[in-house]
Amino acid sequence: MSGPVALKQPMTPVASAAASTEPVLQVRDVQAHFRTHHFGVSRDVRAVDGVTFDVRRNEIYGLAGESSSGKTTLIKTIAGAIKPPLEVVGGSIRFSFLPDYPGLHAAPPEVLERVRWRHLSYVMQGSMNVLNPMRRVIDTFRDFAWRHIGGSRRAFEERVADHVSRVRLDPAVLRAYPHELSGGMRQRVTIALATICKPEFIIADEPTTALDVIVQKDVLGMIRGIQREMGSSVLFVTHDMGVHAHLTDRLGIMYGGRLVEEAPTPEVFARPLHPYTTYLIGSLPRIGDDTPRKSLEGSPPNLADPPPGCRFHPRCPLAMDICSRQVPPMVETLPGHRVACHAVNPGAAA
Amino acid sequence: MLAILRDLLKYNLEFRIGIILVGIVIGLAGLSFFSPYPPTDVYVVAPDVPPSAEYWFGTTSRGQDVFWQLTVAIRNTLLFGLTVAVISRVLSLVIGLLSGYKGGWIDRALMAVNDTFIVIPLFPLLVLFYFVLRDSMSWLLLAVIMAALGWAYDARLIRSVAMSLKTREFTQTAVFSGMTTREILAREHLPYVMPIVFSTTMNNMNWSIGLEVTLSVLGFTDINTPTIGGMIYWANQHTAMVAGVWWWIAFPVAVVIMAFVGLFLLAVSMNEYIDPRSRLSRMGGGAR
Amino acid sequence: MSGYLAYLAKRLGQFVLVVFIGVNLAYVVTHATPIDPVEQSISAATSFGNTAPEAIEQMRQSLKELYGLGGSWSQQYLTFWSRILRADFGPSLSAFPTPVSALIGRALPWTMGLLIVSTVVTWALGNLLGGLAGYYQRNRALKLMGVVAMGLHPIPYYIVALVLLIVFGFVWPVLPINGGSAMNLPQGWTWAYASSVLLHSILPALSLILIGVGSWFLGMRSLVSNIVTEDYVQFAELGGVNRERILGSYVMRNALGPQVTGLAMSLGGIFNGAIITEKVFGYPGVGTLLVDAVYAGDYGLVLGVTTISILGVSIGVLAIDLLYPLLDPRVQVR
Amino acid sequence: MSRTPRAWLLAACVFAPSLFGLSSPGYTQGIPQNIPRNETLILENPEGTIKNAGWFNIWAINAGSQSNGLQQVALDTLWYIDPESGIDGVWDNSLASDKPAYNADFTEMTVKLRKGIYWSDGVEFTAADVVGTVDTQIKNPGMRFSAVLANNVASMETPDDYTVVFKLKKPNSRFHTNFTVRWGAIWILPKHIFEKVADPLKFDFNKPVSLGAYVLHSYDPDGKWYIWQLRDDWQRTTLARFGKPGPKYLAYVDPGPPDKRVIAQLNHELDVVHDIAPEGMFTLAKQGKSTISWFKGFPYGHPDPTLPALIFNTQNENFKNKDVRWALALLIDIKSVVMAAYRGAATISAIGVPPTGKHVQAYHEPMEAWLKDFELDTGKQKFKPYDPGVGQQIAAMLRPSLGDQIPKDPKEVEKAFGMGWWKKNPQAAQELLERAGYKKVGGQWHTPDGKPFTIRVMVEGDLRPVMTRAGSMIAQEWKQAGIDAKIDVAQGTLLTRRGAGDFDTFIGWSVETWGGHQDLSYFMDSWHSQFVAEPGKPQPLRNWQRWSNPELDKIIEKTRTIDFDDPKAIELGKDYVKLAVREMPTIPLMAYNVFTAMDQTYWTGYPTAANPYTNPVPNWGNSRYMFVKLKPTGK
Repeated sequence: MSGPVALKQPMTPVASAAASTEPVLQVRDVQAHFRTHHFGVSRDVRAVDGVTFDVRRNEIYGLAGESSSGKTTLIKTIAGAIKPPLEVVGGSIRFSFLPDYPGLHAAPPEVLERVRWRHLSYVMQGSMNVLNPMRRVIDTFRDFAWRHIGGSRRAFEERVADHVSRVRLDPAVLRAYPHELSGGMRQRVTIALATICKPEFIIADEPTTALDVIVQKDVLGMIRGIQREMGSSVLFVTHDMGVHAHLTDRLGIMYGGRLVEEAPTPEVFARPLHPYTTYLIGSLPRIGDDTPRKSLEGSPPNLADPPPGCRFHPRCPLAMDICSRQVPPMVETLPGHRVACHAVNPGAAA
Repeated sequence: MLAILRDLLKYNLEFRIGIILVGIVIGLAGLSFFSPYPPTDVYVVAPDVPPSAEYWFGTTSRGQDVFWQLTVAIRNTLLFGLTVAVISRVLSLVIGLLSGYKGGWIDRALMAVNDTFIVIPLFPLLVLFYFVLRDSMSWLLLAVIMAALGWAYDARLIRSVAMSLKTREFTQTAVFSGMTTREILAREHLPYVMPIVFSTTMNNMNWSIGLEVTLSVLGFTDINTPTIGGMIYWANQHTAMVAGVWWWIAFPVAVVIMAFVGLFLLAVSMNEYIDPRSRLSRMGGGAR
Repeated sequence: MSGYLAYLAKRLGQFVLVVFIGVNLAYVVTHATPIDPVEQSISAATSFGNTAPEAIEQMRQSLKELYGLGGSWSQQYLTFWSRILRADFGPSLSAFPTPVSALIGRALPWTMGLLIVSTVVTWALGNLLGGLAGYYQRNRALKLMGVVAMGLHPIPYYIVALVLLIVFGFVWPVLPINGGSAMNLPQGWTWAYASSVLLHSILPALSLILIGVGSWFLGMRSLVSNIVTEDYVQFAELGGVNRERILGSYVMRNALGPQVTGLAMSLGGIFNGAIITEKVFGYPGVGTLLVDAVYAGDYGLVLGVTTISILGVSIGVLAIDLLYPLLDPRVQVR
Repeated sequence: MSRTPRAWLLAACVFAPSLFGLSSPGYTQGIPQNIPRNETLILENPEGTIKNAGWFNIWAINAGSQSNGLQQVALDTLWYIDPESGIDGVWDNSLASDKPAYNADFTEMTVKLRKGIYWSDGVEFTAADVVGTVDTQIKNPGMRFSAVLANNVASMETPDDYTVVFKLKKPNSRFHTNFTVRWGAIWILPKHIFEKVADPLKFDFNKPVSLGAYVLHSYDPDGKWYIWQLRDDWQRTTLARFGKPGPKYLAYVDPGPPDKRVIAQLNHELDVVHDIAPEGMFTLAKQGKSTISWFKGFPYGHPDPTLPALIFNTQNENFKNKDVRWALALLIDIKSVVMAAYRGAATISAIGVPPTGKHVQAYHEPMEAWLKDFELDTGKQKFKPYDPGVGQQIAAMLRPSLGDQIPKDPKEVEKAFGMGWWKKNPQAAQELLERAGYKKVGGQWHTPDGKPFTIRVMVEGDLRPVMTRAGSMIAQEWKQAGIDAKIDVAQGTLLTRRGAGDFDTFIGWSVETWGGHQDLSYFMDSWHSQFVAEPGKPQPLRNWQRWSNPELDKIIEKTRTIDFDDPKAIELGKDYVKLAVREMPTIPLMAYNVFTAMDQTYWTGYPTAANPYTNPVPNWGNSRYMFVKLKPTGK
């Protein structure tokens, strides 16, 4: 089973059909819950609760939010890593290269096997552990990519060696075991791995969080470079607003399982509209600014029993009466700048 | 602690079954104190009576009431297992921690002894102990001997944990703050290995009770003291199986299986509780 | 490589030490037996005959001489070691003058055949099923198997063997419950003999497998259910790596290490297991020999069996320790 | 579920039953293959699995098996005494053509040998073989009968090929008994084989050359079975005098523990069971339509001429005093012991002679009147401890549950269950103990020096379940009387501890007799005080109680000077009985009933109480007479 899988039809769905403006990924009102049933006690954790956004061709879309904001779950849902107790309850996730299915979770295994890594790849959080410690690096490349690239084993290995040197790695690392590599090297390996098939879409989940600052900068630069070179789209997730500022083209802010604001990244930083975004940006350290950072009162919402209305209202300095009653809709307040807040969009509530 | 118990009861089927089984068995053992007959006496009731309203589990060919005999037997057997477990836990803790923390020649010497205990065949050893000690081979002494033979595997396990603890920062801090080895082991490392100790206790009890049953059945223990193995021994002496006195074997076997399965389920569920990863997936906890 | 050599030397030294301590311990313990082989032989030889009492003392003397029980402790001890180093355990005292090695040589193939095969089968089966059950957590058949394994695993071996004996020997008598092969079949590589041996080994093997498979199953399942949450497995799944490859090269491969160590350890139980198995199923082998020897105070034979057992187990453990670095690339030789 | 686990499960499901397919219902225990079942008699060898299976040199001490058929059918010796009535009288001249002839002072014994007897390799048996048997053993002190022969034989003469004259070193009126089979004896070895052997101690005698009617056919190198085949020239053996043996093949097997033996006989795969627990016997009697035993009904078992007793270590301070010994006897309720040990299926005896064979007639019946009148004086009262009706009481106790199986005729009851025993009398026991200086404090007895009175009753354990059960009952009776009594399961250490005197009391026997012959010297001679060892030294055979008594010595010395068949021996025997009753060195309990069960599916004609031509217990050398009487059923 380890050989390349012959692809019977030339990547049909993708083709060149789509116009360059058409988004690669369209997420529509997706809802993903953790559902557990334990002897009569059922729990429904609404980790992702109605999120809508697009990722366009050739852009890096950032997703930010504190931990437990649902961003990891959202990525899992998009990536089709749906395992119990996680369930997709509603909405659709449509990829340009997979127009026939409302998300990877709905696609049959054969389709998944064909699509994964060819069109869609990942750079995972905690990259220290993403490589199988029992396999040499080259074997991991073979497991992931050979079926898409095909050709003789030697040709494949040559191509991998070639590709690896593009991320400034000595091809000798291919013969090494993961534990013999440093953290930075491993992260570069995973980036090389994610890009070897030149996929249209790459999901990057906190790829730099565990790295020290210098390596981090290096890696970020590399991601940017490769993305430019290949013209792929990247969905980049991190809680680190600094990284977003440096890297992403557009930025979505999540809170309590929902998207609360979305805009081109410079716009977000320049003109944050949602009070939560304001807080996030305000909490970034700035040289020469020694005013004390305001911290939010209260704790992130319990998603098993979320507050009604706007989920941010218990902690919101601008909270109004309506906030606790009605969910604020996402409204394009400024061109390309959407926000869900009653304070920003009074009267938008339908 | 209570909260943990409550959580386990709430979310863990295995734990609940385990608690029920062990509860029944302990209940039985507790009843032994109300036995209307002296446990070691024979011919106190009519022999070979099948289970009936009067004798729930029937009577043996030796004229003993199987039910009451069983209550005493399971009590002794459980007590035995617990004693072995406790003593051998202490041994394996001390040796494992010391060996793992100290390293060097202490480690090598201790592990050589440890490995010797692993490779040496236990059975002839126990039989010879029995021959030498004879009458003075009470269950307590047997328990001590078994404990002395039963610590080696777990000492190795604890040692490996202790070795990793040694490299942790807090150990260095403790060393720099001038704590003695004993203090470091007792205050800093012990809490980390306690979960292992706890889960191996159950397995060790299973092991020791199993060995005790085996030895008794072969007649190498004090058969004056009623135990589960002793009951089966006497049943074999009376060829109960072919004589059709099935209840003499069936009930002790059933109870001992209940005890074992119960203990094992408790061990497994606590183990899972201790291991956060499997607990998380079980309880379906928060978004990650 | 020189690191490995140093490791090898250290490990070999430890092996020698363990064997030395073990054999000495066995020597001391067996010589502490209160059973006097001479007395045992005399009793057995005369208990039914009409032997005049005065003759007994003479018998006692000549037997002592014959069995080589004269001489000081230190002399006997040195003789013992010089023999061991020549792989000679001397004569059996309860089957004098037959050499201990001849008795063991006859019994060992049965024990090894039954126990090694069933231990390895148990290990392979338990790990395979346990691995599958840990990976395909929602499979009903495998879940059921887990429940069965959980129920069976903690039951003492004797009880399982007894139940099997009752079920297949008495209640539904379809399998032989006594001996290693049918009577009066010439031993040899004939179908009749081989099938008879196989048939007679089913119940003993089944009992060993039933009791053993559970712990491997459960161990492997819990290992695997932890490993499937590891990043590299999730990553491979997201990467669309094929399921069999993930199960084999990612999940099982990573769980193998501890289980292989466990296998080495469980070899230690082989000789203990043999005694009960042979007792219950009347199966020939070293266990019966050992119990007989203990009864007869035949310390030559007890020591022979014990030493073989210690050596066998230590070699097994050593081999696995030495091979371990090849198994797990992360293990750095100490 | 993906295809992989499903495939594995499927494979497992297919594979597992196919293993069962290998088995064919019908032989759960297994019978010998390749020989016709209806020409084969399958017997239990109680030695179990023989670890040194290929050793047939029975003259080396304890090196191989004895009762694997070797002593029963392959070897022969001068005379046999039957424990029962015998096929042609109790005494059988086997290799000898006549009884032994002693000179007047018992220093010379002349033996006439039978002519026309051949070894299985065609060599004739002659006086040279007898001389060779003695010579070889004397020359090799490590051999089994070396010591006894060296102590007795000065020289031998062979006036012709069929006469041997033994010149003895000292007078011995019982020298011939060494060559007289009661279970075993000194077997004649083939001189023509052994003279070529450099070291007879290291010679395995494989394959054995037979003097008996059967030769070795095949054996299991792992020691589970031996098969013997009838010699083509069986007519040239001593057994031929009684006709042609029925079975062409004899298989001596290790059938496993009692449960398996019962099952094997129910499946007709084991014709003769050596011994099982009483409950197993009852099961066989109930379920095995074709099973018979010594007694047609209860108590089934064959009483061996062996007397299980509670044996005191009379060198132990507590048991030096006969009052204590008597007190302990009076604390035993023999009925409970019989029920616990044998479920009632025992033949009790109050006196130190087994209640079997010729002995009942010679000792038990004549002694009855004396026993009834026997008085015991506790210092406070005089009473008659003997209760003559105990045997009948046991029968009456069993009658409600066993009905017709219990004989009605009091004579028959006496034969099956024995006559009387001591009546339990705690009051008298208390008086005796108090007279001996023991005190009861808070319900517990204390010894004269103020320590708790503890008694350990040593038993052998699962090797002799019946004895273990008797021991635990006795311990319980004593415990209930306020003595700290417990059983002590010695397992394999029993023989050593018995010899070393390392016990308080034990259940075993120091009395064994011929059974078919009234002479008691078989065991009594070894009770002479000259053989009693110092405390801590090993005690030679039989007087395990280490009891010495000048009166007994006189009886023994007188017995030594009279002929084996002299009727005066019976009178001396009665003197011994009276002495033993007064002194109570052991508490005699009952005959050793062996539950030998015989299956009539393939063979009939087994010896039983109704036709007691020999002992059916298959490990006895004497059991060879059974084979000539067995007839195939034609199945």
